[in-house]
Amino acid sequence: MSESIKKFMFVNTKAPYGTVYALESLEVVLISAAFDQDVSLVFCDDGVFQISNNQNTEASGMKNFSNAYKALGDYDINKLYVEKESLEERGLTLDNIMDLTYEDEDWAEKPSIKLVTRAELADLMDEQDVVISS
Amino acid sequence: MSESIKKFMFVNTKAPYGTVYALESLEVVLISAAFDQDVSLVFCDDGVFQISNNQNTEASGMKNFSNAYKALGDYDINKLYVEKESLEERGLTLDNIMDLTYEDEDWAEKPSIKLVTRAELADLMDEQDVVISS
Amino acid sequence: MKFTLLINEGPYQHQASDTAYQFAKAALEKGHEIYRVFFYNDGVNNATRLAIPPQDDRNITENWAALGKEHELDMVVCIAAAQRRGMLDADEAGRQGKDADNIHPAFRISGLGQLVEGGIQADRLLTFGD
Amino acid sequence: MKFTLLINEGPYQHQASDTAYQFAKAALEKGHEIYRVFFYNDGVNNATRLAIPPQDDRNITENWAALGKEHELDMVVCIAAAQRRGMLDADEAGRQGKDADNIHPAFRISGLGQLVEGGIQADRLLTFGD
Amino acid sequence: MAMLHTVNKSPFERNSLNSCLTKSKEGSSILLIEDAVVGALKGTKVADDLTAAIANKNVYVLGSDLNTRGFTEADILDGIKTVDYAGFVDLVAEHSNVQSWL
Amino acid sequence: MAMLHTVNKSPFERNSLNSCLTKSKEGSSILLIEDAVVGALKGTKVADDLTAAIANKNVYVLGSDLNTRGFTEADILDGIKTVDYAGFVDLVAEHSNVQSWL
Repeated sequence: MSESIKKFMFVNTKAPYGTVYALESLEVVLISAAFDQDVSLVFCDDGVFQISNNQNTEASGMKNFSNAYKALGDYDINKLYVEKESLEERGLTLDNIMDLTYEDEDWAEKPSIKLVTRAELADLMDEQDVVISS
Repeated sequence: MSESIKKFMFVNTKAPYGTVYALESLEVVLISAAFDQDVSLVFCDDGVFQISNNQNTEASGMKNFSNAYKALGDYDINKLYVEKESLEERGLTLDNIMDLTYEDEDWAEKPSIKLVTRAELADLMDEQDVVISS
Repeated sequence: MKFTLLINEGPYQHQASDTAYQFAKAALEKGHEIYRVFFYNDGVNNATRLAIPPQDDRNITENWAALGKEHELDMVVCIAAAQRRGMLDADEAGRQGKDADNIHPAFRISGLGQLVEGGIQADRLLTFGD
Repeated sequence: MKFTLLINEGPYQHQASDTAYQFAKAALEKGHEIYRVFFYNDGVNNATRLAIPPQDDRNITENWAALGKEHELDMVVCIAAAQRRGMLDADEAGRQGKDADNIHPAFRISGLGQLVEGGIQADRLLTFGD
Repeated sequence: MAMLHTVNKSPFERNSLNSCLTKSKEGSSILLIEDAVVGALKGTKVADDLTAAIANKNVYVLGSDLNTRGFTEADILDGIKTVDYAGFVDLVAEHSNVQSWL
Repeated sequence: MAMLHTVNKSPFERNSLNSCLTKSKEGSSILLIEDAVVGALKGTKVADDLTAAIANKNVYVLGSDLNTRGFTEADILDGIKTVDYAGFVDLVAEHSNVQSWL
C-alpha cells in the first residue's frame, strides 16, 4: 500500500444525545489525529446540533461531551464544514454554533468552522478517499 | 385491579427485516392471545410492508416470519387495521397485502383485515387502554 | 397510579433507557408506583453486569440496579429477546450449556407474558424506544 | 481489491450486520480481500459467544465466526465501545475484576486506531449502520 | 380524557412527528422528548406544522432535553409549554392513555 | 471515477434518501439497500424524486432486499437497475469511493 496521506471525512448527520453516534464518532476523529491523515469533519442535517452552543446536560443526566469539540484544534483538526442549508432549515445561524478555533503556524487564532453550501459540500465529499458517516 | 378486559392495540409503523421490531412485536401479539384481552393490530406508515404478499428471504438470509401473521386468526386475533393513506402513499393497494382471515363462530371464513382512513384510525387509537407502538 | 415501563433499546446507543430511568425516578418521587420495568428488543442489553463505562459517564445498569433496590422494582428481561442477543443468567447458562453468564442480579429473566400482564395490571403502559 | 468493513449495529435489531456479512461473502467469492471487519457502536454486540437464537433463525455471530475462520478474517471489536456495553474477553475481565467474559474467540479486542488504519490500508471502507 | 402522545425523534430526520400530528385528535396532547425537542425551535421548516398543531392540541417539550441540546424556552415557538420530568409524569397521569410514536 | 452512495432506510420513514439525493453529484450512483428498497416502488409519493434522480444519476436497488419485502423488478420504477450482492461488490469496486447515508 502507498504511504501517501489519505483524505478522511467524518460526516455527522445526527443530533447528539438521542443516539450515541455523535459521541462515538468524535472518539474516532480524535484517534485519527495520531495517523497524520488529511482529516475533515462535516456537520449537516441534524449533525449541526452536535456543535450548538450552551449544551447543558445537568437535568437529563447525559454525559456532556461538547467541550471535546474545542480540543479538535489542538489536534490539528481544523477543517470543520457546516452546511448552510441545514442551519437555515432548522432556524439556526452561525451564532448558535460553538466558536471553534485553532492556532496556525504563527500562533494566530483562526476559525475552524467553514460555512459551505450543499453544492460545495457535494464537491468536498466527492474528493475524499474515506468517508465515515453517522 | 379490575378483572375487566382491556383494549390492547399494537401499532406497527416500521418496515420488516431492516429492523427487528416487526418480528418481535408479532411475538408479543401471539403471547397476548393467552390473556383473553381485546387485542387489535394496526399497520400504518411503513408498517404496511410487514404484511405484503410474496415475501421471499432466500437470497438475503433473513428469517421469513410472514407466515406467522396467517396464524393470528387461529388465536382469535382478527382485528387488523390497515391505514388507507399509508397504502396510497406507497403505491400499494389491498392486492399487495396478504389475505388474512379467521373463522367466525359458524366456521365461516371472514377477512381479518379492515381498511381504515387516518381519521378512523385516530378514533380507534383514542379508545384503547394500552397502545404498544414500534 | 401504577405504571409499567417498556424499554426497547440498549444502553448508550439510544437515549431510551436514560429517559425511562429519569421518568421512573420522577414518578416514584411523586408517590406513584412502578408496577414493572420490562426490557425488550435490544433493551435486554441494559441488564449486563459486565459493562465498564468511562469514569466520567453515567453507569446505566448500576443506576437501574440502585433504583430497583431502593424501591423494590420488578425489572424483567424478556427471555426470548435475551437469548437472541447473548444475555443469560446462571440458570439459563447451565441449561443451555454456555460457559458464562452476564445478567446483573437486580434483573430477572422471564417471558413476554410479563409484559402483557404488566399492561393489564398497570394504569398506564409507557414505551421507550428508538 | 482490499475492503475494510465498519459495522455499527448489533445483531438482529438491525439488518446492518447481515448486510455486511452477505457483502463480505460475495466480495470474497469474487476474489477480493477483506482487510478488516471493525465492530463499533452497538456493532460490538455481534461478538458475543453467549447468544442462543431460535433454531429456525440464522446465528449471526456463528456466521461471522465461520466466515472469519475460512478466510482468516481480522475481526476487531472496539475496546471502548465494548467496555461501555459489557463485551469483554478473558484478559479484559481479569484486568477489570469482572467475574465473566463473553467474547467469541473468532474476534479480537483492540483500539479505535485499528479502524483508522483499516481505512488507510484498504482501497475502500464501507460503513453498515442504522 | 384525551390522549398523550410522545415523539422522540427529530422531525428533520424522521417522519414520526408528522405521523403523530396527522393521527392524533383535536384536544389531545403531544410531548416532544429526546431529539424531537429540536422540532419546537422557532423559524424551522416544520414551524408551520407545529403552529397549526398548537391551535387545537396541547404541545409540550421536555425542558431537560432542550437544555441538553443547547436551547432554552426562549428559543421555542410561542404556545409550546416546557415541562420537567415531574411534569412529564403528571401529563401521563392526567391523560387517558399514552402512545409513543416511534 | 464517480462516487457510490448507499441508502438503507425507507424514504417514508427517514430523511436520508433526500439527503443523499440533494448532496450527491451528477453522474454518481445510488444503491438502495435494506428498508430503502421500498423507495424504488412505482407510484409512491417519492417516485417523482427518484425519477428526477434517474435523469442524471445511476440508481440501483439490491434485489434480495426487494424480494425479502415482497417485491420484484416488475414493481420498481423504470430506469432503476436491480443488482445482487455480487453486483453490490462490483459497484463498490468500480466507483472511486463509497458513502453510506445513515
